[in-house]
Amino acid sequence: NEKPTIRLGAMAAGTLNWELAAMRNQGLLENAGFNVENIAVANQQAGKVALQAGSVDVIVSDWIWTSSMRSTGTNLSFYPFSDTSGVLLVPADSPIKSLADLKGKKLGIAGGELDKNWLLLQALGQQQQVDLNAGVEKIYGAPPLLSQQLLEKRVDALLTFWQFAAHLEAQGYRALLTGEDIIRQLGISETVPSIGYVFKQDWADQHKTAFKQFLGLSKQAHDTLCSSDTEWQKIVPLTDAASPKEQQKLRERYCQGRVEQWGATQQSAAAKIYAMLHQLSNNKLTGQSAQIQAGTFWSAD
Amino acid sequence: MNDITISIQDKTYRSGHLDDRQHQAIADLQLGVGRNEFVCLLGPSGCGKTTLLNMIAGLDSHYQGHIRIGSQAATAKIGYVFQNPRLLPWYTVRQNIEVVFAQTPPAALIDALLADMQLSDVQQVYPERLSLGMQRRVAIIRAFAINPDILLMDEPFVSLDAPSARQVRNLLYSLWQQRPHTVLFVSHDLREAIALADRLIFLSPPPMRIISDIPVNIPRELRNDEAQIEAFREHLLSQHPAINGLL
Amino acid sequence: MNDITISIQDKTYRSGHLDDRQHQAIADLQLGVGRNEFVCLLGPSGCGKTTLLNMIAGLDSHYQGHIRIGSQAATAKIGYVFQNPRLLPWYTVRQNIEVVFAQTPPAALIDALLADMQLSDVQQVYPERLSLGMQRRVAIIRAFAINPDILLMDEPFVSLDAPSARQVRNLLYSLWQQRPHTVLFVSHDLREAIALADRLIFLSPPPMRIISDIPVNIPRELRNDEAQIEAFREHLLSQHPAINGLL
Amino acid sequence: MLTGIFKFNHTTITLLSLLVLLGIWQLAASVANSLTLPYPAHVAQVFWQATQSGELPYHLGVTLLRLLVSFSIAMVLGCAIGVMLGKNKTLDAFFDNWLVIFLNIPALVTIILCYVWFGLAESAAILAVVINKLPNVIVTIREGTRALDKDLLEMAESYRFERKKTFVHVIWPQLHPFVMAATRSGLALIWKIILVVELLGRSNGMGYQLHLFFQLFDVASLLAYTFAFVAVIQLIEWLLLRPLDRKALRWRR
Amino acid sequence: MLTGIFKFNHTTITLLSLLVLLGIWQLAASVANSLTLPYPAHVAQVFWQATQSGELPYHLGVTLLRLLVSFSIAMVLGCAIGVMLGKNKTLDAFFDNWLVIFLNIPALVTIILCYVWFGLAESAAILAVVINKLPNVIVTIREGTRALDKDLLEMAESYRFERKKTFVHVIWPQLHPFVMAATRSGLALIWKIILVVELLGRSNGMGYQLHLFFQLFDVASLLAYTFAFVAVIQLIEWLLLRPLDRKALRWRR
Ligand SMILES: Nc1ncnc2c1ncn2[C@@H]1O[C@H](COP(=O)(O)OP(=O)(O)OP(=O)(O)O)[C@@H](O)[C@H]1O
Ligand SMILES: Nc1ncnc2c1ncn2[C@@H]1O[C@H](COP(=O)(O)OP(=O)(O)OP(=O)(O)O)[C@@H](O)[C@H]1O
Ligand SMILES: [Mg+2]
Ligand SMILES: [Mg+2]
Repeated sequence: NEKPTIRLGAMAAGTLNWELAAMRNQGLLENAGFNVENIAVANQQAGKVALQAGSVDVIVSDWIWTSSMRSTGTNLSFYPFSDTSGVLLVPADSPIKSLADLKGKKLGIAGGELDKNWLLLQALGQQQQVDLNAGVEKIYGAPPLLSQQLLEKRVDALLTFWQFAAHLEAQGYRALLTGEDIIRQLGISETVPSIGYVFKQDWADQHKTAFKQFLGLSKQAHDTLCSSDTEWQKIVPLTDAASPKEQQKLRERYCQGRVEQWGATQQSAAAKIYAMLHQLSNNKLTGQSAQIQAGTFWSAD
Repeated sequence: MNDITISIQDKTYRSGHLDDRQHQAIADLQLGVGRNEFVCLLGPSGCGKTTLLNMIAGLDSHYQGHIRIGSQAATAKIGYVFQNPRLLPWYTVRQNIEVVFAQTPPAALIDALLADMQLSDVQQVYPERLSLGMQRRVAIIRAFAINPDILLMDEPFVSLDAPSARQVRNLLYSLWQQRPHTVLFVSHDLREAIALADRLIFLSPPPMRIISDIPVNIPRELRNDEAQIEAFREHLLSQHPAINGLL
Repeated sequence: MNDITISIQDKTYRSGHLDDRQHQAIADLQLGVGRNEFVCLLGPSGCGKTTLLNMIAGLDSHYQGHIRIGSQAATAKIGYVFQNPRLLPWYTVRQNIEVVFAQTPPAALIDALLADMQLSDVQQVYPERLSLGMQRRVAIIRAFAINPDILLMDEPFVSLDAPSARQVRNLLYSLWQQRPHTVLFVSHDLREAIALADRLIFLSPPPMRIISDIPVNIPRELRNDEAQIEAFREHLLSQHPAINGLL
Repeated sequence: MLTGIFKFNHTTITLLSLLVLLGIWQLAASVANSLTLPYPAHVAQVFWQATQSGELPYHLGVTLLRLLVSFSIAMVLGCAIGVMLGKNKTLDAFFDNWLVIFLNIPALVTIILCYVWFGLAESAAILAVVINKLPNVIVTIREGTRALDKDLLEMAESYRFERKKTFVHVIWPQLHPFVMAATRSGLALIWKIILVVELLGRSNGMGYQLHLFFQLFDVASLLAYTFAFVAVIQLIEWLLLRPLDRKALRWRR
Repeated sequence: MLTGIFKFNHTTITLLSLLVLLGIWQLAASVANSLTLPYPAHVAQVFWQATQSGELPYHLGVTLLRLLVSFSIAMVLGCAIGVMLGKNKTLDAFFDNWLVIFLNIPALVTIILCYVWFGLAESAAILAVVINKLPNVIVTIREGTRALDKDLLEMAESYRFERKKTFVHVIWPQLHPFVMAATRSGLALIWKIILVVELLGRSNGMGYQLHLFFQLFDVASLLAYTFAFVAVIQLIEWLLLRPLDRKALRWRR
């Protein structure tokens, strides 16, 4: 019988694209029980459109969106892909050392007002009696523009996605806090994945064997990229890194983001975060539902 | 047998959009024009002559009453020389004439007409580069060339110098004799009207009515004689006091 | 003392963009018009009369030669009655007249002129809703109203019925007598020209030259007498064989 | 009488057309039966909530203000330059290439450059919109200027109208259809650009907001906000453009 | 002679204007001295590399093909509908609101809906572009139709021109300036929309590519690709639109 085809909506510079290349390089796909079709998408939104339009089967996105789509009746499901999360950056010589120092400063926020890390950062601020929402001058914008603004000193600090952060860190910018730090300081000790594969649940259930095999191979590719320098070198051109330092930084963050554990504890931590975000975003990010939707996390069993 | 039967109870212009000015241009006009008759309309400026021609040409149907055109009805070919030339500025003189033909334009006829009107030299020129009198002549050729069943002419000979006007009048007349057709003709020039028409229709200021309907009984062969025309004119003025104020 | 001194060596139209047709409209024309003289230009259609008026009005400066206007030069007020009315369609009759004034328009004068031309009723009407003859009258009022130093008129009385034309001629004449100014006047109607002008200038077909320059020596008070006009006309035709072909 | 019927008809027809559109939408929604095409009622409800919360009015207001400012600047400048280029062949030959270039630089590029050079500020946003809209206005008005009636211009010249007078009384009324075309399609274009401008570097406005909804794939809110904007434009059309049209075209027979 | 000078001047002026623009750019780049405004030479070099690698020609070709198809469809449909609405007051009253609505639905919304309903297919992309461009063409052509010369239409009617003949010989030449305006600003608009369309649902084309450069903040490549497109449009302008203009306006004095 025919091998099923998994259509992936991967961004050209995204880590999924790295892993696919690594899988090909290592010949993992040749004997697999499925075919992979890679459909390039330009950005996150394009991926979401493609999934909705039924033109791809799997994209990379987050579980909050998955849950909110489920709550409106679209049966999407999520499986973790990476723990790597956003970073709050300041220039190396910046006087900003803590959240309190952000007061009155210009803060660039790449994800916009509903950015998960920004919401959690505000919660952390509340814990420390700092009203970030009112106390800092927020500047929302497209990530590349905001990087530029930081370089030109038009903003004092920047909360941005990890790949953009890696470029800046390689140029000497200092990470004040990462997404994981924020969660930990908020009292949640488990590491919760930030992004993952998102797909229609029906599709995953129908193609369970193939998809599970794909997930395994993906993890394997991830591991070899971190363990084997030769394998890493092969995919370097895909990273668009300008300098070896930057490559280094990207690889470091990428490997730190390996999903180590994914079980009931992590899922209940996610539920806690969800509840927090629900309240923080005033329902906007999560939709009406106060609880994470059952079935949001796809179980491979 | 009438070729054109006109019976209009009321033609009132209503001004557009905002203002509500009304203007009754024609009230109760009855007029029959025989087949191949050559009729001249005379009346004060603004009395409604153009309005009437437009209605006959089928350009304006917002009136009460009816206009019947012969037996051929809608198929009658109408040649209309408008009061202004109305040439298509993006076509040359020749194209402007050729464009009104549904079938292949008759090259020989057009050549002849252009030569008669002294426009052969400018047939490849665009209208905006012609003098107004030349444009008018093109418009006249356009109307003649289609061999119309009904020829409507709204002051066609103004802007023409005396010799040209004479020549065009002769041309019109000879075309009409070669191939008779019904002609309705607006003029302010009584001499011209007498020289050409079978009938003179004098019209009143608006609302337009017919004041007098006078047959011209000078034999066709004497129409070139200025004295005859003058005599008829004198006779007219003395016999019809009603039209005296119009002349 | 001349008010307008015209000395043109060459006026050639070059057709635009693509085709290279050239047309020499005027070749070597010398003409002086005295202050407050009333001059009539007569010539065949297409000979270049409009071209000449445009050049005098300063609308066309692509020619070789020069045109000098009196002592006032550029400040001379020019009233121009174009061959077509050229009213602004988005303004009413009255607005069309008022718009040409740099200062406050003289309401009383405009009222009087409108009344004289029988247009008082339609002063709030837009030009497209007027007959062509009415539009022409508006254009004439516009030129009269500014009390021009030089009045250029390109066949102003066509499309007017005989009584209206007579009335406008009388009006023009009385305005000219009240406040003398230079008038250049194009006409195809020799009788009209004789009745009005101090001088008749007969022009040749293009390239335009002056064929004859004939003073009209009928006293002003006899100009209303048709017989006098006819007599002059007969005399003209017999005395000047050169212009015979033009009439 | 005729006009009477016409006026009556006009309102009826307008209502009818809106009803038909709504009907089509309702039908399509029930056929699609997917969240990507929500029912009209659902959108109306979202609209109502967003209005009550004050959120929609706020963002709409911000965007409209930007629209107003940049539209005015673009129209005034565009008309002036367009008329100039239409009348002066040499200037036109000189600036024609610039025009083609600026017309076709992607909004993205101008927006980025404006933001990069002038910071993520309000003035940069407005400048970006103006740069994007201006060439369009110029091109349209230039086309209109080229089509001006020579006869009327000569009339103005012979009666010694000064420049300003000629413009007001002779040129402007003839440009009216072109200005209207530039206005109608211009409002739409600016709106399209403003969305990108706000998306890339503003922290409020419809573009910013629509982007959020897009991230969440919240089509109902997308449509609710869209229709709020469309309603405003429709109002502008009814209260401003339509009467202006009527007034300006009163003279046509 | 005059035309001779003019022709000579025209080419010189064109070259001069491009040189001046280049000069300004060079100056600005040396003043800014930042990667956000690269030197012309640098952009040229990037352009050359991208051309040699075949990448630029490929994406440009793909985009141009989409542009050609959607532009043709939008223009033909738009002219037809525009003339219809301009001539028929009842139809106009009915569709006017639709027009305002479709004119102002953000490109984003139509694009999403097209993709979601018809899949990420080429046809959906083109449909999305057409939907965005069509109302613009309609509005412009409708304005042109309203301004048609009644005298000439009456002439055509009295000489019994059929519909098609009237359209070809009387209406179309009068619409020319409006069609030109719609074409010039339309190419630019479609280009703007196509960028979004490709960004959201295509894996190739200039829009996809420009977004990648934006992510990397590679302004030189952004500009290189932009100028490749502008050059194509400039070619269209010189080889197609300009001669068309000249031919169509030959008759003007
Ligand atoms: N479209 C219109 N709207 C309103 N009134 C009009 C319209 N067209 C003509 N009129 C009026 O109808 C009357 C008759 O006009 P028409 O053009 O038929 O006159 P005419 O006899 O041809 O005059 P002329 O000899 O000056 O050409 C005029 O008083 C004019 O004001
Ligand atoms: N813009 C132009 N381009 C080229 N040729 C022109 C232009 N305007 C006029 N002509 C030519 O110049 C000649 C004179 O034209 P003009 O309009 O001056 O004649 P006119 O004496 O006023 O004639 P009419 O009595 O018919 O009005 C004509 O042969 C015409 O073809
Ligand atoms: Mg008339
Ligand atoms: Mg003339």
